[in-house]
Amino acid sequence: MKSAAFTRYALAAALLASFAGPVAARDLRVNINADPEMIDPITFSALIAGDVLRNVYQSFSRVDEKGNVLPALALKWTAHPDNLGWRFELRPGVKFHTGRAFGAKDVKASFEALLTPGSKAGLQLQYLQRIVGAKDVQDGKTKDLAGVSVVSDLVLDIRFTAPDVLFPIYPFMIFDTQVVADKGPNWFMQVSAGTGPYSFDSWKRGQEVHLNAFKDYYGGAPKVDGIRFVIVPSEETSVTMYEAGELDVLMVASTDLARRIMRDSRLKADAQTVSAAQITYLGMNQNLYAPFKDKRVREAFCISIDRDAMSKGLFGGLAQPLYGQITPGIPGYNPNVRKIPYDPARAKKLMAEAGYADGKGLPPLKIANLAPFRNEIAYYADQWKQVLGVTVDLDIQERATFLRSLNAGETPFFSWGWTADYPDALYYLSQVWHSKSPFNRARYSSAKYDELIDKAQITPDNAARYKLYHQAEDTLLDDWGTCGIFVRTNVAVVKPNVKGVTLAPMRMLPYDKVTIN
Amino acid sequence: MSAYVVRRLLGLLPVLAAAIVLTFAANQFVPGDPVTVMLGDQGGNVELEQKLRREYGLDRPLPVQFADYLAKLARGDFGLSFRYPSVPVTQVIRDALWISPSLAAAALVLALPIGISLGIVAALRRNTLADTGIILVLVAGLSIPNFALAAFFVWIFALKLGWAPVAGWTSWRHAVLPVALLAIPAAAYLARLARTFMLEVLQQDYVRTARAKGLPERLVVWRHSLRNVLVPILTVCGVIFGTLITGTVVIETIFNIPGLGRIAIDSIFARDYPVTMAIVMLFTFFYAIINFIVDVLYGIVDPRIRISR
Amino acid sequence: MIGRTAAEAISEGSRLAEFSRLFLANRSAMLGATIVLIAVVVALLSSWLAPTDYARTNMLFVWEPPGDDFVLGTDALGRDVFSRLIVGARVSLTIALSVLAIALTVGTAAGMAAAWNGGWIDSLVMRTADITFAFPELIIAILVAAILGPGILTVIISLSLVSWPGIARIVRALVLTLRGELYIDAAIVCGTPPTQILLRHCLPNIVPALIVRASVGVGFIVMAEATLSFLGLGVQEPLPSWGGMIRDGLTALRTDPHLSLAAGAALGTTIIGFNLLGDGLRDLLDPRIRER
Amino acid sequence: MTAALELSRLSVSFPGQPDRLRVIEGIDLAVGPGEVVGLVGESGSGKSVTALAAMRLLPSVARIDAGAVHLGGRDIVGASRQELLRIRGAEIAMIFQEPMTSLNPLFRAGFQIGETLEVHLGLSRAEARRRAIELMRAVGIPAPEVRVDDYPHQLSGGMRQRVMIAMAMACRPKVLIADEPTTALDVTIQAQILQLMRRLREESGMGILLITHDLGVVAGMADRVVVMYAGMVMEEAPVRSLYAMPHHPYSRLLLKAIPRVRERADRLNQIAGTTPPASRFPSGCRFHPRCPDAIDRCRMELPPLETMPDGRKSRCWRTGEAGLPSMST
Amino acid sequence: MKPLLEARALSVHFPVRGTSMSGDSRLLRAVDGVDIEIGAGETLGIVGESGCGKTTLGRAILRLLEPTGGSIRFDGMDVTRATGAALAPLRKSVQAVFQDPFGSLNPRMRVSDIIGEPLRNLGWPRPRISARVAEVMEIVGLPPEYASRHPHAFSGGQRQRIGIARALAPSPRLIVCDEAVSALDVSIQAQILNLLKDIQRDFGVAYLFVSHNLAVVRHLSHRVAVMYLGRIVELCDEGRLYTAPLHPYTTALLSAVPEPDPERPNRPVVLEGDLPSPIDPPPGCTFHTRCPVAKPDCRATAPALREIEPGRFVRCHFPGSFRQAEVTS
Repeated sequence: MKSAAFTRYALAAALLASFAGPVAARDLRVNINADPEMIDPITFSALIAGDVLRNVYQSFSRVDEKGNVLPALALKWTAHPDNLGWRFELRPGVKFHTGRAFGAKDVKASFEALLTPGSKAGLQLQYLQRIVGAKDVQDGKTKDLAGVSVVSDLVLDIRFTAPDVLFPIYPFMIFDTQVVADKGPNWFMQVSAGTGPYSFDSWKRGQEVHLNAFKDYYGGAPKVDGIRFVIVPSEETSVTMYEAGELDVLMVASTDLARRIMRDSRLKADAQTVSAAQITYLGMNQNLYAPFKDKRVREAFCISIDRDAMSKGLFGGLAQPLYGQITPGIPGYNPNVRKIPYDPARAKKLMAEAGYADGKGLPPLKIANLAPFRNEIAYYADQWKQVLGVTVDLDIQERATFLRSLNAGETPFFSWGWTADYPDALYYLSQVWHSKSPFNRARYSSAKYDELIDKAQITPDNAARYKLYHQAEDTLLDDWGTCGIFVRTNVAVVKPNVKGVTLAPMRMLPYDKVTIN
Repeated sequence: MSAYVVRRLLGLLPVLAAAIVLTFAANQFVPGDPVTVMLGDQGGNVELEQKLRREYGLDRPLPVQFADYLAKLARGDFGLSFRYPSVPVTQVIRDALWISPSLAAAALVLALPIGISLGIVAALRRNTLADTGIILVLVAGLSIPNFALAAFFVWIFALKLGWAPVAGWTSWRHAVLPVALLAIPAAAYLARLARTFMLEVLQQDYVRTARAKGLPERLVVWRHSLRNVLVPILTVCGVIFGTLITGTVVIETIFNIPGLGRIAIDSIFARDYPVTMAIVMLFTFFYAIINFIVDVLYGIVDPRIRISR
Repeated sequence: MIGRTAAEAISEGSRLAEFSRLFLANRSAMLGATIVLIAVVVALLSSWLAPTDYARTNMLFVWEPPGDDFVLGTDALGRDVFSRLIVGARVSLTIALSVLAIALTVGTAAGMAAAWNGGWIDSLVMRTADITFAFPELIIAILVAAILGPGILTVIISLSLVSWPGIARIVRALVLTLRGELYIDAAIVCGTPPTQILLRHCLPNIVPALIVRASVGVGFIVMAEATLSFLGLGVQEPLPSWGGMIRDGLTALRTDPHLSLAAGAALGTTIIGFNLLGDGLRDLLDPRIRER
Repeated sequence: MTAALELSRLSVSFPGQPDRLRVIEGIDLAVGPGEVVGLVGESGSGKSVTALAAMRLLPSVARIDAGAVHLGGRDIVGASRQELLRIRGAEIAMIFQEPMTSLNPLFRAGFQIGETLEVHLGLSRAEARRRAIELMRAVGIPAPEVRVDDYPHQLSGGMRQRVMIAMAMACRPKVLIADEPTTALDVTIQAQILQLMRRLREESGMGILLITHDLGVVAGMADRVVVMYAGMVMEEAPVRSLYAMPHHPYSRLLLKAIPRVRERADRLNQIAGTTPPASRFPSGCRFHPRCPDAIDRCRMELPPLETMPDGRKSRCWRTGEAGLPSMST
Repeated sequence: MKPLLEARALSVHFPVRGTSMSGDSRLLRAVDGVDIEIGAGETLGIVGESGCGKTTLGRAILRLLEPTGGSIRFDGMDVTRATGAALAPLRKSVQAVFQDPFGSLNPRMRVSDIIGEPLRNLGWPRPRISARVAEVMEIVGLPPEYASRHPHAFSGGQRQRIGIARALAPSPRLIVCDEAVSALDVSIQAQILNLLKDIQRDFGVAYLFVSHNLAVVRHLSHRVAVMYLGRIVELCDEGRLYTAPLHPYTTALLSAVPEPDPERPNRPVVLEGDLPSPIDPPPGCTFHTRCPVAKPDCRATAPALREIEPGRFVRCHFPGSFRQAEVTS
């Protein structure tokens, strides 16, 4: 009788426990605002996939919260004397999630896999372009990437056709190529082949991506069981989930939500903020809208926006004015960049000089952007109305349409941002404003600017290179080819019992040191 | 009976055929090239773009694309998703398939008894304060946008009272608030219908007959009147189910439920048109099926249709 | 018998007077009519009623709480919420009435043509309606809105597209019923041409049903517009829409609840108003439940 | 001998503008056991309201303002709900004009008959069904074992009315109120139903209140006739004497206005004017605006329903006068 | 002399789409090979029970229905399939008065517009229409001030007068009256019947008078056709038909009409059973299932409509074998 009762009690307790969930070691629950498109380390491109994959795959180096470059898979790297190559000394004792030991040949194999003909790899492919023989592999002429030589198990030599001084900080994702051979093209859904602190476990579309802690991680096994990236497209829902204890970390995507969090004393106490590695600028295509050919018009539009008021007002302090095209904290930033004043009087004067007093004579103008940023452009438009007397309609576009037209250089006027993929100012300057860059969406073209950037690309010395950056930046700004407007502040909210979560300018650092009390 | 069922089933075909043609056509007019979406920020990569176009068959003439689409459809193959590169549509929606219809069905099952009893009570108390009160509540239930009500419910029931989880889809408890929210307007609508029908039925001669027979009010209302209210209500169940299925779009988004409704929105916004097409077709299919079931049930409930002379 | 007596009693006075009396006696219908009237007046006079420009941003007064300067506070851009709410009424009602006008015109024409001619026209109209019905309305509206891109015109087009088949069905059913009326037979017999019969005999007799349907339909359209705006497919910034305001305010629901509550209340009340009015009119105009 | 059903001074009103409308006023009427009383009148005369009032089945907006309804000697105007439930269907039953709409379309004919027995006699469902079959046989439904499971729409109009009658007869009521029982039927079917009712009356000895506008039906069925006009009883008389010599001008004119199938008159005698609605009942005698015999007194004073020496009753100031215009053809 | 209207072998068949789940479609022969003619100024009565096709016949002649077979000639002109302009003479000269006085007038039109509608269709100028409307209103006994009112303000009899005025407005030569007085009270019915007679006398208009009421038909008609299951079973002048019917159905029908005369003894019911469905008519003589004198022949072969005496047509193998005397005694 007694034992029966006890059994029943035990059963009930067990049931209760299973509903209550484990208390001690458990998963870290983080929100992501959409499904990652792909959890393939080769093809990934979007930020969300990056958030997940950074915990699974690693590169030679990594970045800390201050933007400092730290060794990761490589312990040390030295440039070849002719500046046309690098030698990497890799970290010993690193294991793949598959159990194999990591070595120099794996790096080479990963590069070769990225270069396979028909590869869908994106930026990573771009980063490999200067390696000797990359073109041949891409064209299918050979499978051997000539420019990469395995010196020993842990030493690697890479040769370039042109100097690439930033190569060691590129965020590659080195993986165990063995599994690609074994498991076929969809291998990444079945196994985890990285070296990071967490291994890929499962992806339930629309629900979550789950990572397991990697016990053999060279930096020490993580203190949590794993990470549960809960897919929550609705921001309101994500906050409520955080408040209800269904999330440990709340990644904040929109300005509105960030502001709301900073106004809520309980949430604010848990919040981490850091200035983002993301520029926001005005794109003024001089070919598509004739008045933009007039520098005075470009300047007038730029100085009509009150960057301080906007940072304080619209962003509630969760942004700072951006004057140049490099965000603070990114190597190469120029703290002395000339400030853009808010000068309505001058703006009016400039417009009048250009023949558009009070906006008269200007052809109709629309400023394009995506729906989440409608508040920003609504503010600009109202400023231009108030200051310049110019009516600028808002053109909120659907994402695909917007991107297509942006990439094709068909959008005359827009506001857009650019997020750094690696910590160097060159990322902004070369990708967004170099006339040859596919991402030069305003189709700005300046021979002088291009020349300075080209030169910077092959200048190994940081100080000298930064100087070139500043000259190029000044050239761009003096020409009013664009104007920076603001730098967002990244916000994340972390439960007080969770330690070791670090928000950095380039989003969340890997969760390898996380503990939950 | 079976001939009737077959005839009704055949009647579904043109609707489904139209669904196929319309979804295909609609997606041709959608701005924003899916390949551009897939490329994202890599817009400049011409080679990759061409490769994707080839892989997805977007480089072929439209009629060929359509023929190919039909051929694949016949094999239950909806093609590849655009948003999740190289992933078959069937895989994207497989797990989500039954979530929306289940939510809608649960909401309907919940709404039917509540709505009908409310409506009948209001009808029996016509023009009293109780009736006016019920009507006001019903109209409010129909008038408050679901997304606003959802925010309120989450705040009260999930945050303040902790009765249900905020969002997600791992246990039955996650269905509580969504189903309740879906059921509210449905119940309100049903109640209004039930009230109208009941008022009508109460004026019927056969109700007078039942009273003249000396039947107690209980039997007059719940036997003679209710059945006659249920028959017309049954016919609108199909329409209500359709609205509920549509309602899942918003509810699933708010409650983070990985059902077809949310995938539909996600895929419309992501220009994932193979997935959109598949979902619209599935919704149409569900709707058609439920209407078919309603028709058959109608035949069973109403003897005037059931018995062949 | 009794119904007849009542009908005769009703025929005593003028119909309009009787209708007004019954309407005034119907508490909920009066409440609905009052709400609708207020909404319409606010919409018509929005330019005068709004204290400030709905689009005027002010970075010095962002997310101000309700107070003396701003009755309902300000939004993320420092715009006056009260002004936006008032202009939102205009936007919502303009959209709703445009959609109604289009749906009623198209639906009535199609329904009448289908009912009177039968045959292939009937099949065409009704199968089209069937198909639109088979698709979930909102999904279609969302799809169309996504295709056309956000904006007032988009909302009007997409909602009209899903609204007309319902009207067409009702009109068809009503005209089919009317075809059985003896006065239609009488009109045919005395040589009245079909278009005249439809316009002079049928249309006036289906107008009450259409009014009922329309007043309930407005509620649906206002709600659908809000949902589209909620999903970001509705009215374009800086034009305010209640749905958009609710969405924008939801993020701050607990810190600044007035943002979405004001718009939510305006939206909910308006829809309630139209629904109550529709219900009341249905009670009075729909002969099926008119007696007793 | 007490009447099976007796209405005395019964008045019923409905809501109206600005005051309530007195639809029937001071109705006196008695049905003896085994007697058929015909209640005739044109539309709006209040005969159906009278019938419903006798059953206490008036819609909720209607009100019995005065008078009594005696059923088996007991006044049911003040009866409780429970009492009424016991009485209706058991002691007093009713059949209606439209046999199609009066039967619930969703229940089988036999069930609807048996239901009364279940409720009043506490019979089991099976027993009730057996009795229903018997009853259906008794009202002349062929193959009742099969028809018992038919739904109303499967039955013809005549069969439906037979089912209604079977239902009414189920508990052997003392009084049957038949409200236009054959109006919706074809003449040949009407003849069958009337014959059935005659037979049942003889077999069961129940009193029947036969409400109709058809003077022909009354002539062949009723023992006594009550003529109503504008909510009031105008005349009451045994059937033969009424048809032979109507006292009230209204009865007289009515009888002369009917086209006959057996002879062709060149012109029918018509009654001028129209039947007034309840809201416009005239002062004085309610028939005076249409009455060729009306004198000033008729316009001012309402004549009482006077009992003649021969036991007949008439509501007319000029009853008994000879040579009135209404008497000429 | 040519008849005004002549229908030959007129048939109206409806496909009956499965009311049931079986979904097979059959033919409802509502009117099946009917021959009638109406002379100028003459009234042809059509009587029969519900479902006999009398209303369908009237509607086919009005071309509200498309005849499936046979022909209709009006004034010598074939209008069986005429449409549009070819139908115009028919529309001008053939008008209709319908049963329901509450349904045949558009509630949203003024009386003047209702009566003027046929004239407007003829393209009359407005003043002429007003004059004619006033004229016909006077003829039917409506005060001119009623012209601006809506139908709801009128009683049933007045509405029917409006309907008659509308039919009369274009000075038609034939008016089809479909149960034109069936919904009216006896006192009003007499007024309308007299009015119809007066109109015929004064304007020489012919009537096709469709009714289930044998007495009313007799009162108004010169010749009468009796219909049963879509066919004419007997057709002759009113006098012979009503006094000495030859078809057993006519005899039975007449005997079933309740006479408002208690002195006449109750007649036993002659017709047992229900009307067969016109979808599935019995073989042979369609009446044999209910005929009291049916012989085996009747089951086997369908009798033709024969002219037994001049102007007297009967569809029976044994005409006159069932006499009224057998029923009444």
